[in-house]
Formats: sequence, structure tokens, C-alpha cells
Amino acid sequence: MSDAGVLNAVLFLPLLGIAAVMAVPASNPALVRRLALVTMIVQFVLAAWLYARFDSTRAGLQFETRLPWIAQWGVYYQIGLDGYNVLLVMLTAFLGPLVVAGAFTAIAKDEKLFYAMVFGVQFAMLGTFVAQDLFVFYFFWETMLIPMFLLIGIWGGERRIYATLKFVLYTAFGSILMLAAVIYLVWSLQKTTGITSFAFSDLVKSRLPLDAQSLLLAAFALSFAIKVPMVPLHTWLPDAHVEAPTTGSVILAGVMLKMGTYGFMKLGFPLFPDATQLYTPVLMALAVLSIVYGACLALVQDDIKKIIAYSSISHLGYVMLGLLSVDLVGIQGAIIQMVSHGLVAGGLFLMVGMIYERCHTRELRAYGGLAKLLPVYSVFFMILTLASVGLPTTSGFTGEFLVLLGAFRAAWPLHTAGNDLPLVLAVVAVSGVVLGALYMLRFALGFLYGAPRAPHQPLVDLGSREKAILALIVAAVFALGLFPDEPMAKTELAAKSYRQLVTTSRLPGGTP
Amino acid sequence: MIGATVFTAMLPEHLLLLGIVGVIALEIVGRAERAALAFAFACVAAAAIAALRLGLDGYSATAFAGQFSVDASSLLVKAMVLALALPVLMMARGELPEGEFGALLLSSLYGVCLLQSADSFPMLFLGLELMSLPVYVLVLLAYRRPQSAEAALKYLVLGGTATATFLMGASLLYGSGGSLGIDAFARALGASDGLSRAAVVLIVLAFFLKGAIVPFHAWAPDAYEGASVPVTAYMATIVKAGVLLAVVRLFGRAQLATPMLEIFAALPLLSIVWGNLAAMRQPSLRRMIAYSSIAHAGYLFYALLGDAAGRLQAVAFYLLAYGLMNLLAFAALPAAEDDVERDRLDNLKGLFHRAPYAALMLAIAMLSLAGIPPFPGFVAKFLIFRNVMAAGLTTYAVLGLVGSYLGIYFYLRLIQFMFMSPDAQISGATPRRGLAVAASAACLAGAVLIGVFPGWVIGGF
Amino acid sequence: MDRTQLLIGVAVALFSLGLVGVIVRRHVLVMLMCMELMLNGVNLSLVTFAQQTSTTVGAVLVFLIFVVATVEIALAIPIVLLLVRTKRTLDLGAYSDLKG
Amino acid sequence: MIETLLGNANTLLLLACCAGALAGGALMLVLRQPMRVAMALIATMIFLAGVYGLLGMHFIAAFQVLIYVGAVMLFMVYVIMLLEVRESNGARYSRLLLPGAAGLLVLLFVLAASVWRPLPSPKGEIGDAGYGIAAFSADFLGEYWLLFELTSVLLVAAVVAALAAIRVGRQAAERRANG
Amino acid sequence: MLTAIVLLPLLGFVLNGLLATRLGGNRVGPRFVSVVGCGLPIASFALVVKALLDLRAGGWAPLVEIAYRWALIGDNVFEIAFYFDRLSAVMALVVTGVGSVIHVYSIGYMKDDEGYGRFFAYLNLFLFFMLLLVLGRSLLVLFVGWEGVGLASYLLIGFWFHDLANARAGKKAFVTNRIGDAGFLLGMFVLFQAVGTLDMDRINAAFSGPTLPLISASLVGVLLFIGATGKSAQIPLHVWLPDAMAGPTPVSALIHAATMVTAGVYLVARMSAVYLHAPEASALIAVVGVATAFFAATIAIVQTDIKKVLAYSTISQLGFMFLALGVGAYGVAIFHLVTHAFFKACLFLGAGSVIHALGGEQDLRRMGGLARRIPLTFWTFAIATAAIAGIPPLAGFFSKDEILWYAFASTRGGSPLLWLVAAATALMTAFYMFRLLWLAFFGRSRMTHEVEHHVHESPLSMTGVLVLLATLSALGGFIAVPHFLETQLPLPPVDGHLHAYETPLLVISVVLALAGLAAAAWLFGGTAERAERLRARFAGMHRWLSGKYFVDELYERMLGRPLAWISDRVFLRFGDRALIDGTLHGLAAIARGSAAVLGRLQTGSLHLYAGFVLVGIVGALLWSWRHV
Repeated sequence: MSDAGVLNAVLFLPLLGIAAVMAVPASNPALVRRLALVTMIVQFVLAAWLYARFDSTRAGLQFETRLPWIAQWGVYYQIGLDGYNVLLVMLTAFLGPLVVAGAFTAIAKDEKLFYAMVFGVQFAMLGTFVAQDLFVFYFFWETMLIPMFLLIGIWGGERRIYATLKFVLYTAFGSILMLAAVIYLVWSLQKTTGITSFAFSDLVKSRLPLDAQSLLLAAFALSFAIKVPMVPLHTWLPDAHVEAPTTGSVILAGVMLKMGTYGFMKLGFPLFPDATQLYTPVLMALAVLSIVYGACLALVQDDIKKIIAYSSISHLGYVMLGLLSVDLVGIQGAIIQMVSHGLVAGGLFLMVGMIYERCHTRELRAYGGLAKLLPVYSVFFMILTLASVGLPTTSGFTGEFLVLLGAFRAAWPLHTAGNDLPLVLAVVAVSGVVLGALYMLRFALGFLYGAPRAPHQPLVDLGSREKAILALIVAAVFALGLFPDEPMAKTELAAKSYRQLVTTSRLPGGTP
Repeated sequence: MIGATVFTAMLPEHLLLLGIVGVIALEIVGRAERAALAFAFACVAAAAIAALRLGLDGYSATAFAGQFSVDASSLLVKAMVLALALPVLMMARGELPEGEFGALLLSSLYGVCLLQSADSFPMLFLGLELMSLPVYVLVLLAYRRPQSAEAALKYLVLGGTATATFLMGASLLYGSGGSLGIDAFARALGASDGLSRAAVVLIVLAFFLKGAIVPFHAWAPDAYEGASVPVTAYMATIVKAGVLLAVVRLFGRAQLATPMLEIFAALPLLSIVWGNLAAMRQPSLRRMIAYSSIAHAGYLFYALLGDAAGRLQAVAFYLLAYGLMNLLAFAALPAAEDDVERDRLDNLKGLFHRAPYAALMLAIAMLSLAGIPPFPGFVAKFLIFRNVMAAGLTTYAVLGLVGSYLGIYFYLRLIQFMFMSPDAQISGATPRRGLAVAASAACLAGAVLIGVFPGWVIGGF
Repeated sequence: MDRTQLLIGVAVALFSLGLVGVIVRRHVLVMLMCMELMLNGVNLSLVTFAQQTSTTVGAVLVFLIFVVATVEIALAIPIVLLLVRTKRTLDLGAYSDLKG
Repeated sequence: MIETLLGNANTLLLLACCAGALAGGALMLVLRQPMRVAMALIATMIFLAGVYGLLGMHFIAAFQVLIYVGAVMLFMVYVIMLLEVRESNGARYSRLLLPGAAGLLVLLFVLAASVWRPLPSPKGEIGDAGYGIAAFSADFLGEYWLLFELTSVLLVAAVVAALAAIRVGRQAAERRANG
Repeated sequence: MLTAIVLLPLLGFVLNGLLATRLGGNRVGPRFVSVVGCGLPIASFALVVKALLDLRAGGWAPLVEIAYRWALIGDNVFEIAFYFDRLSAVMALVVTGVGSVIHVYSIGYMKDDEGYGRFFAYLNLFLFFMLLLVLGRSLLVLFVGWEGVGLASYLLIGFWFHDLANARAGKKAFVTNRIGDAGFLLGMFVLFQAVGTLDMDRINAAFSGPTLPLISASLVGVLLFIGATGKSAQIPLHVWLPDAMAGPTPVSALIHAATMVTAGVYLVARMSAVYLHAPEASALIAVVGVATAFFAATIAIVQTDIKKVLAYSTISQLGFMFLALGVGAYGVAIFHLVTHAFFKACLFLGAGSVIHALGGEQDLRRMGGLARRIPLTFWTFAIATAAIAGIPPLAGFFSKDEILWYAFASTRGGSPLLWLVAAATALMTAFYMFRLLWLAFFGRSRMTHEVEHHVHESPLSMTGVLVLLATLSALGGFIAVPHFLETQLPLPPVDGHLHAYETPLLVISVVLALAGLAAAAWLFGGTAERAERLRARFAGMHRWLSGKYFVDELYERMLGRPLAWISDRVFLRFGDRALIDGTLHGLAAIARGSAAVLGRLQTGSLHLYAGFVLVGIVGALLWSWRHV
């Protein structure tokens, strides 16, 4: 099978999975689980193969597929891997099996539908990442709402209905405006250049006046910023995270939030460079605000899921900062930070799920001294916590360090040129390093240390399945912290093209 | 020679007529209860196939100069409408007196088909009446519930008003141009004298009335709720389709300009918002669908804002997606002893655990109606707003999209009831009947088809 | 003012009267008759224009309207009877079970 | 002299008929008893028939009288008499009387203003023989016979519909009879 | 080889961590733990010695060893590389040497602790990161070690985690350090921006080169110094060190006295080329250093917890080192660092031995008269005390005297004022150290009976270490570290006419040391009632001192509470709940309301519906009149 075929296989395997689990009689949940896990593992293997085959010295698309879909309006089913999405696809495929394995004991109700929905999310997320045609991108982007809606709504906690509706309505609102923007963009491309196409490669040829760019950027940015989420569009996240089942939280934190930042990197900024230049200060301020705001809120939460949820807001603020500091180091840092956050937050949510399965509460106060009760659990938890704090040798450090360095590098020349705002923002962002330590260690302090205290004692420590899941995640975390060179080599060209796109003006009169 | 043309050109209509006569005959000999529906089904299917074949062959002819003519697109549209009618017939088995239902449905379909070929206002008029008159009685046929008479009366009175308005407009048009040809309308659309303006406005409003656009929508919720499920499905899909397609035909290649443009944008926009909002707190599925259909009528009329080229494609594809999904929903709706209780949303709570298949089908239908991918409703919505945008009406397009956002909630609400709410206490819901399941399956298949190959389908029209 | 204007004026007047009659009169049968009145208005304008433009089609349409008007009444009456049987009144105000 | 007199007479008659029709229409809105309303409608129709006659559309006038007055209104009157016994003399007007009245005025004004414009003076003179029944029928059966046919389809459908409606009524009656 | 030096302790960490803890289900016994946990550090000590020999063989040309490339972004290279020159050699020797002996000491000290394996794992982890810190070639590697040792100290402070207070202390240490690290990061960024690399030798070269980078050296200096204040517990970030004494005593000795806390000193010395161009930054360092030394000393005078006294004395001594750095005497600072490592380690371990002997008692007020009971501990402790007090010819005397001299005479910001304060501090140092000695070992016993009778001398593994360190404290002064480093860290010039003062000052400092001894003996000799009277006299001052100037309380009030308040009230309650969610819920309510209104419009009355139609027609017609 050709490489492109493999990519398609990776993309469509989840649909096969849906069919498979749906075919199994509900009376045999064990088989459902096994099928789901196997499918996910196969998917990961294929993805890994592609990752290995990915040629980091080649710019542009690889493993590309391009078939007419709605040819008369220039809609093509076009997918492929490039430096922008290769790591994220890898991350998605990597988390897939872990998510499924993590759900084995947690989900007891409607398992068939559950795993079908997990596959649905997987399908939509992968599609969003590999899509190279705006229509296809939007198609997958929206599709993802449905399974997520059901995942949170059916298997969630007490206030799940509120949470899931909030999530969907929040996201859908952004998407609607984005849809309008998409249509307008394509139409204007057609009007100005005569090309009727949704392909990213064509859309970056569009030339729009500044006001149009600004409006379109606003529309795209609204949708992406809700997904990221950036303060002040974040309030769906804590509710969704808290009410969602572990699986839902892991998918949310692990991959879905990245779709927002990915959208910014792949579409939002490159498509409208001039508007981006114009509004960078605002967006950057919001990013830094998110860093600080999220950290501060995480500092005062008593629900352990909420702590991680708010920490996600803070961490994705770094990603945005890196992307906005159109500096190579910052961009690479942002990409790594995306993956890192996916691993770390995903892992932490998995661990919260594990403890929740044992104790059925998420109140931080209900716990204490787990280091004594669950030593193995505590070790993993401590590692992930430190990764989240951004301790060197973990992936968190790689991301944060490069992002901050990049932001600083971008800000310094401006500072010498007399514009101090970016520098101030960068410095404020650095303070996030302290706040991060503050809230995560507060969490660990109440959670692991002190006199042993937990509902439903005696607790059994991690089983081999759980150990395996966490070991894999931790391994990835350290790999990314100690040897980021190889993955970054794969994304380097993409980062360069991003920088090039965002920094070259595309106003109508401008020179091409 | 002429005879041959007449025969071929009107072949679908002839087949329908045959069906009508046959059903009546069966009724007379008293065999209707078993055979009528099957026969009607056969005839409609035959008509649909005939229309499709002719359409794909690109057949076009003018059977009666200035009165009746067919071309490929009109034939394909007929085929689409007739095909949409098939699930309705399947649904009706065991719910309605088959003889009468069959005859009335067929004659209504006959009207719909006429509308697609009418070249003059008398023809349009006959088509409209032939389409509507049987439906008044079809609504009545749901004699399980006392309110159906009320529903029928309301529909009839407002329908009659619509007819009168239409005729008034037609007569004014006649006066302004001395002709009742269909092209007179396009001309009047361009003209700026008071008479033509008044004529155009009245005619358009008449269609708004038939298509349930705010503020002429009021009959729809009551009529839909009063009718029995298959009839509601029929009204929501095929009658609406007939009206919309007739409007498209009426407009032909005419381009809208202010002030008509504004009327055409404002009222549909209003009904998008109105319908979507009002649907939020409806207790019964049929009423909810009614309001949603008001909103969808809004989207459909929006399509007329777009440039003439894409209109038929947009409207036809939208009607196809929308119709399939409505029929899917109604076909999947589990039966119950009491027709009133059948679609109480409260009774649908926890449906997923009682009837997973039905719940999934309903969910798919709702999501598609909400215009969320991967379901065809999204592509349809996209196509319409793309045309509006392409006509340079960015603001209207954005407003319409935002209006459509309001609609998401109540569709999700139904899904929430079916999947996330504790089960309702139902006194033994009777099992689905096979034919309805088949109908829903057919609709699903169709939906998948147009969902995966939208380009191909759109290319057809 | 010339004749045509007069007649058209009368026509639209009858049409309006009919429409308003539907709005204001409670009695079902009266309301139905008001609908007839609307159609009569239409007929008048059609005939006028037909005569004025000396074309046939208007008159043809008038004939169709005769037929349809008859049919509408023919369908309306049984429905009304049914309603009367259930509601025991001809007051249109009473027919409002369906709402919301 | 005589002609002008006749012409004036014609005009006067036309005016009178119009006035009568309008008066009848207006009465329909104000009269309480349905029977009287029906009478008013019949009057209106007859006046209109007169107008048609004066416009030279004799056959239309004839059909107006035959179909409308003869068939429809007779049916209507019959129904009224049938139901009159049940009629509790309820309120005459709906709650929308005042808005309706206002609406009437506005609508009249708007419609009249829209159609108000100098029209080309009629080609055919009054009593023009060109509009005899013969010519009309020729056209009807020649150019418009499709409409004629379709009308028959419509009538068929109508018959079926009416029968269905009546049967529904019967079933309802039976159900009530059974309790 | 350098890589091996670094990795050996890591290996120990991995082995012990996986096999000897509950994570690996305690597969191996304490013997294995001890062998691995002590053997590998000693091995890497040996390797350091070998590396030193190679260095000398190579004519003191720095050894560079590139492990691998961490990242290559555009043309920015980030390498994991090691760098071995005289300075790193000294540091590495101290770290591995003192580290190893403390490991050995721990064998006895932690013998019957349930977390024995975990303890050694952590200690090895600490060594690993510390070696990364001192051997790293680029600031990046140094930073990795820098944060890593912070982690290790966090883990070790909270080693007995069942007591929440210990954990809190650990968290406090980590967070306080993080504040410094933020500054460190910024400093790194500025340097990277200016020089384009983080390799410290390159940076130094750039700053010693003919054309300086276009950057304010003082900015860099200050930013890096912020980092140093965090790690080396200088004002204003000194608050964490005293609390850090919650950890096991060997930890206090190794991390919080001998090695980790001196990382700041190493950093400044390492970046000396930058500071040579940053007089303002240097002045700041000097002032902060001397101030820290002074205030810490004052606090130490009144502490009653034996380890707290030592902790404050550590802060104070670190202050001395920074004073030296501030006046440009980098070599001297390192010299004091070394000697301090010897005697302070000895003191802490001695204190540990005392605590061990008393079964966990740390309060001076419940000791006394131990001299006869645990003589070996006493003698070693006494020597170390004399050393720190600056009694010639012990180690502390030489290093401290040189610091005082350069504080007085250096042309790089030396001044009599600095000398004065430093001298006063030296006096206090002598005083509080001897006070400690007296309270612990002389006078009559104030112990409870059960403690009394189970007092015992520590095992050989501990006392042996004590003896070794005592010897070093005694003789360490004769290692001419400044001279050894002179080629790399030249001593600051002294303007000639001050040379006359050299001998008098030397005499004065000796006198001060002895005065401190005498005062302590006079006040606390026998029954310490004189001290009591003194305290009663200066009750207010005493409260200030024993309250540590209430700095913690101040921070809590100025930073802690406002942060919590803003987060909770402003961000959470107002921002999230009231403002954002409030708006959304409001919108939802509007939608629901309008839905209700529309529902009510649908009255079911046909009249109304027809009315709608009328309105519609009229409206549309009127509208159609526009643009006629």
C-alpha cells in the first residue's frame, strides 16, 4: 500500500472501528473493548510508520491524496502530512490506545456507543489535522462536536447536560462565524484571482484589503480561540473537563485544544498576515493574560480536575505566545508545547480518572498522603506534575523554554526600537513559570503529602494496565524533554514557512 | 406526432393519473385496504423512474405552447419529489385508510408535478390547488385526534387566502402586461410601476403563505400538529418542495433587486430566527418540526437571493437533504397507541435504551437538520449561503448563518432527551412496523449517498 | 377617472373586504363567504383586464376560479360540520385547541 | 343623442352595479345573521354579474349567476339553515374588530394606491361581439384545452377528497355514538 | 569521561529508585542500596580526580566534551556539552568529595529509616544534577542542573512527607527558587540575544574580547544574580533555607550547606567576565551579600534550634562569599566556598550526630554537658566551630580574612564601610557559634531522663566522616584555592597605599574572633543567667530577632494573600462566574424569553393568523413602494 494509502487508512480506521464495535452484540463488552484497543493500536502503528517515513528535508505536503469531492465549487478531498501536523497526528494516534485502555474499567454503560463515539472523535480530530482543503477542514472541525457532545452528555457527571450544551453552543458559535468567513474567503479568492478552490495552497494566494482581513481573522480567531481556549472565551473548558468522563477530558486536553492552536498556525495567521501583524499586540496580550489568568484560577480550585483544566488554559497561552512571536525558536517551542501539553495534561487526567475510579470524589480536600497509600501512583503523578511545572528534562521545559526564549528574541529588537509592550508581555509570561510551580505544587502537596487520607480505603495501587499506560506517557514526556531535536527537525520547515507566510504582506496592491 | 410528445412529456403525470384512477377503482371494488397503497407505490415509483430516465436523457419538449413544457432539470426535480413521496407511502401502511390516502396523495403529487412544468399562471394556479386541496383533507384524515378538523380548517382558510392573494397578484400582472405567461412575472420583477410591483408582491406573498414564511407561517404549526405523522411528513417535505421549486421556476433567470430583494431577505431572515426560537420550547415533535420547517423555509427562500445560475441546484439539493432527513425522523419515530402521545418529547426520553435504532436515526436526522457535518444538511446549508455570499450579500449571509446558529439548541435538546435523560415510563410502545423501518433505511441510504457524493448529486440538477 | 380604474378599485375593495371579513367575523360560515368575496374581487379585476386588453386568458382563469371556489366550499363544509359536531358551536373563536 | 343617453345609461348602470356590489360586500361584514350575510353575498354576486354583462362578458355573467348563485350559495344557504338551529347567537366580531377595521382602511389605501394609474383605454367597446360565447369557447377548447382537462383531474381529486371528508365525519359520529 | 562523571550518580538513582523503593517493590536490601548509593559517587569522585590530572597533563587547557545536540533551530544550536577547567574542577571535587563522605555518613544516620532506598536514590539524583550544574558548558545545561538540584532539595526536604510541615517547607523552597529562576531565565535570554549562544566559555570570551556585545552587562548581571539570590538564599529570597532544615540532617549538610546553596556563588564566579564589565551589578551583589551576612548573623544569635542556628550561619557565610564576588575577588569567594563546605558540613553532621545521640532532640535549651558523653562529636564540632569563627590557623580564618581584606581594599568596589559591617558580622559569627558550642556541650545537662540515658556516640560510619571533615576544616586553609584559580579568576587589584593596613586588619579580625569566643564563654558559661538578664534587657530586640524580622509574615501579607484574593474574588468570582458566564446565561435567558413570547403569539385563533397575513401584505406593499 502506498504511503498516501496508509495515511488514508490511518484516517478511516476509526470508522472501521465504529462498524466493528457496533457489530458486536452488546452482551459481550469485553470483546468490544478488545476490538477498540486493537484498532487503536493498529492505527498507532501505521501512524508511527508514516512518522518514520516522513522526510524532514522536504517542504510541503507528503503522502498527499487529492480527489474531487464537490468539484464544481472546487472542493477536493485533499489530505496529507506536513511539518504543521505531523507531530499532532502522531500525538493523536499515540493517545488513542491509551484513552481506550484507560476507559476499560471506567465505563460500564452503553459501551458500544461509547467506543463508537471515541472513534468518532478520533476520526474527526485526525481529519482536522490532515485536511489540506478548507472545506474538508471545516467539515471535520464541526463533525467533532457530535461525538464529544455525546461523550460528555451521556457518560459525564452530575451537571453533564449543562456542561455539554455549554461546550457545543460555545464552539458552534465560533464555527458559524468561521463558516461565514470561509465562504467569504473562497468567494473573494474566486473574485480576485478567478481560482475556485478551498485548498490551503491556493488560499494563501488570496489578496485582501486590511479591513477584510481583519474581519475574517476575527471570525477565524473567535472560533479557534474558543477551542484553545483563550481568556476570555474559556469558561466552557472547566465545566466540560469536570463533567466529562476521564476519556472525554483526556481527548479534550490531549488533542482537541490543540486544534485551536493548530488552526491559528495553519490557517488563522498565515491566511491574513497583515491583519495578524496589526492585531499581534492584542492577541499576544490575551495569550499572556491566559497564562496568568489560568494559573491564578488553578491556584484557588478545590476540584482536582478543575486545577488541571485551568492549567491547560495557562499552558496553551504559551503556545499562542510562541506562535505570535513569529520567531523560529518560539514557533518550534509552540509546536513542542502543544505536544507536551497533550501528553502531560492527558496523563494527568488519566491519573485523576484512576483515583476517581477508586475513591469517587474529585475534592482535593478529601485526599492526602497518597504517597504512602499509593506509592507507584504517586511517582507517576509527581513526574507528570513536574513536567507540567516545566522542569528541565521533561517535555514541559522544552516547550516553555523555547517559547519564552522565542518571545523574548522577538520582543528585544522591538524594545530597542522603542516599543516595549512585547518585552513587558514576555517578562510577564516568564512569571507564569513561578505561578505554575505554585499551583501544581499546591496540588501535589495536598494530594500526595501529609497524613494518609482518602475515601474508600484500603486503596489498591496501580494495576499493570494502568502502569503500562502511564509508563508510555512518561517515556514520551522524557523523550521530548531530552531529545527534542529529532521531532523539531521534522517541523522546522513548516515553522519556517509559517514565519515566511505571516511576515509577508498580502494586501491587494502589494508585490507578490 | 403531437400525441407522442404529449405522451412522453407528461409521462410521469400520466402514470400518476393512472394511479389515481386505479386506486379509485380498487376502492370501488372494495379491495383498497390491502392493495391500494401497493398500487399507488408502484405508480409513483414508475413515475419517478420515468422522470429520472427522461431527465438523465436530457429530454425536453413543449407539449402545450405557453402552458406546459418539460426539460431535463424539471424532470429531475419531479423525479426527486416523487422519490421523496415513496417513504411517505411506506410510512402510511396501517396508519391511514389506504384507499383515500393513496388517491389524495397521488393527486397532490400530480399538482406538484404540474407546478414543475407550468408555463402560465392558470397552470400554476391549477397546480397549486391540485397540490393543496387534497392535503386539506389529508390533514383531516388523522381522525384519531379531534383537533385534526381544526387543523384542516385553519390550513384550508389560510390556504384559500393564499390562493386569493395569488390570483389577485396574477390579475394585476395580467393587467399590467396583458399576458398571463410565466415570463410576465420576471418582466414585472424588473418593472418599477406600482401595478407590477403590487402584482409581484402579492404573488410572492402568496408563495410565502404556502411555504410558511413569517408572518404567514401561523397555520403551519397547528396544521402539522393536527395531522397524522405521514401527512405531516408529506406537508413538511413534498408540499414545501413543490412550493419552493415552483417559486424557483417562476423566477427563472430573473435577478432580484431592491426593494424586492429586501423583502426577500428580511422575511425569510425573520422566519429563520422566529422558527428557531419558537421551536426551543415545543412539547411535541411535530410542532417542533413545524417550527423548524418554518426556519428551513427561510433558508430556502434565502436561496433566491443568490444568482440565478445556482438557484435550482441550491434549492433542489437543500430540499433533497432536508426532505430525506425529515422523512427519516418521521419514519423512525416509534409508533404508540395514542397519536397525540406518540411524539410528546417527554415520551422520547431515554429512547436510546428502548429503541436504539430509532434513537440513532432521529439523532442523525436532527443533526442533519441542524446543519452539522458530516450529515448532508451541512452541505446544503453551505451551498445556499455560498450562493447568497456569491451574490455579494455578505451581511445577509452572515445574519442568516447566525440565525441558523439559534437552531442548533433545540435539535440537540431532542438528542439530549433521547440519550441523556432518564427513561420515560412508557406503557408498552408498540414495535415499529417493518415498512416504516424500511422507509427510514431508504432515507438513510439516500442521505449517505448525497452526503458522500454531494458533487455528483448537485451536478445532476 | 376612467372605467377601468373604477372597476379595479371595486375589485381590490371587495378583496380587502373579504380578507378583513376573515379577520373580524366569528361565524365560520360567514368567514367562508368572505373568502368567496375575495375570489369575486379577483374575478372582477380579471374580467376587467380581459375586457380591457381584449384577451381570452383572463376569462379562462375566471372559469378555473369558479371551479376552484366551488371545490373549496365543497371541502370546507364537511370540515365545518365535523367541527360543529365536536365543538357544538360555529364560533371560530372556539377552535383553538392547537396553539403554542 | 340616443347613443350618448344610452352610453350614459350604461355608465350609470355600471356605477350602480359597482355601488351595489360594494354595498353588499360591506354589509357582509356588519350583518349579524349568517343568512342575511349570505343574501348580501348573493346580491354582490348578482351585481357583479351585471357588471360583467355591461362589460360585454355575457357568458361569464351567466356562469357567475349559474355556478355561484345557483350552486355554491344555494349549498351555503342550505348549510346555514341546517346549522342555524345550533347557532347560539354569539358575538358577531372577533377581538380583532378595531385592528381589522383599521387594517381594512390601510389595505384599501395601499392596494388602491398601488393599482392607481392611468390605464390604456379599452380596445373593445362595450357589447363588442368579439367576446361572444362562440369565440371564447373556441379559444378555450383550442388553446386552453389542457387546462380544461386538468380541471377535470382537479374535480376528480375534489370528489375523492369530499367523500373522504364526509366519511371521516361519519366515523367521528360513530365513535361518539360508541362513547 | 566528564559524561561518565555526571551519569554515574544518575545510574545510582535509577538502580536504587527502581529496585529499592516501593515503586520496584523493594527488591533489594539495604546492603545493595549502600553499596550502590555510596559506591557510584565515590567512583565519580575518582573520575573527577582523574579528570583533574588530565587537565594538568593538558596544560590546564579546558576539557570540552559534547554529549549530544539538544536542539538545532534555524542556526541556533543548543548542545548538551560539558566543560572542565580549574573552576569546575574545584567545584566538582567539593561536590563529589564532600558528597561522597556525606553519603557514607548517611549509611549510619538513616540506618533504620523505612525510606532508606528512596533516600539514597534522591541523594544520587541530587549529585547528578549538581554535577550537571558545575560541569555544564552552556547556561542551558547549568540551568537544567540548577532546577534539578532544586527538585532534589524539594524531594529531600519533604522526605518525611507524612508531616505536612516538611512538605510545605519543600514547596516553599521550590517556589522561592523558581522566583529566582525566572530572573535567571531572563538573564539567559538577554545573553542569548546578545551573544547568540549559551555556552559560558563563549560568552566569557565575548565579554573579554575587544568588542563587547551590545548589551548592558549590568542588566545581565543583575538578572543572573536574582537567580543566585534564590538558590543561595540571599536577601530577599533567603526565607526558604531555614525551613529547609526540615529535611534529614545529611541533606542539610550536603545540599543546604556544602554544595547546592553555593551554586549561586559558582554562577557569578563562572560569569565573572560579565561582571567585570558590570560595576553596578557587582556593587549590588556586594551590598546584598554583606547585608545578608549581617542580618542572618543577628538572627542566628538568638536561635534555639541547633540546625536553625547553622542554617542562618550558612546564609551569613554565603553573604560573605557574595561580598567577595561583589568586590571582584572571585577566587576568594570560591576559596571560602570550599572551606565553608568543609567546616559547615562538619558542623551539620556533628549536629546530626548530636541529634542522633539525643534521639531526635534539636532544641539547644534541652541539651548541655554533652562534651563528656559524646567526645568525638564534641571535638570535631569544636574544631569546625573554631574554623568558622576564624580562629587561626584553621580554614575559615584564611578565607574570611581574605574576604575582609578585599572588601576593604579592592579597587572593584571595596570600601571601609563594607569592611566594617563584615567585621561586625565576623564578630557575631564567632559569638553565636561559640554560644552554640557552649549551650550544647558545656554547662550542666538540661536533658530529660529518658533522653539522658540513651545518649550514645554515633557509629563509626558517622564519626569517621566527622573526623575527616574536621581535619579538612583544620587544614583546608592551606589549600591556596585563589592562587590555583588566579589564572582563570584574577584577584582584583588593590591600590598600593592601602597595603599598610593589611596587617592591622588581620590582627583585628583575629581579635574579633577571640572576642566573640570570650563573650560567648562569659555569657553562657556555667548557668547562662547572664544571657537571661541580657535578653530581659533587650526584650523587644530579642522578639524581632527570634521573629527573623518577620519577613515571612511580611511576604505572606504583601504577596500571598493578595494573590489568593485576586485569584478568588476578581478572577474566579467576578471574572469567570459573574462577568463571562453571567453574560452567557443572560443571553440564554433572553433566547428562552423570546421563545416564550413567540409561543404565546401562536394563540390558535384563526382571526389572529389572518391578521398576520393582513399585516404582512400591507407591510410588503408599503415596502415595495420604495425606489418607485
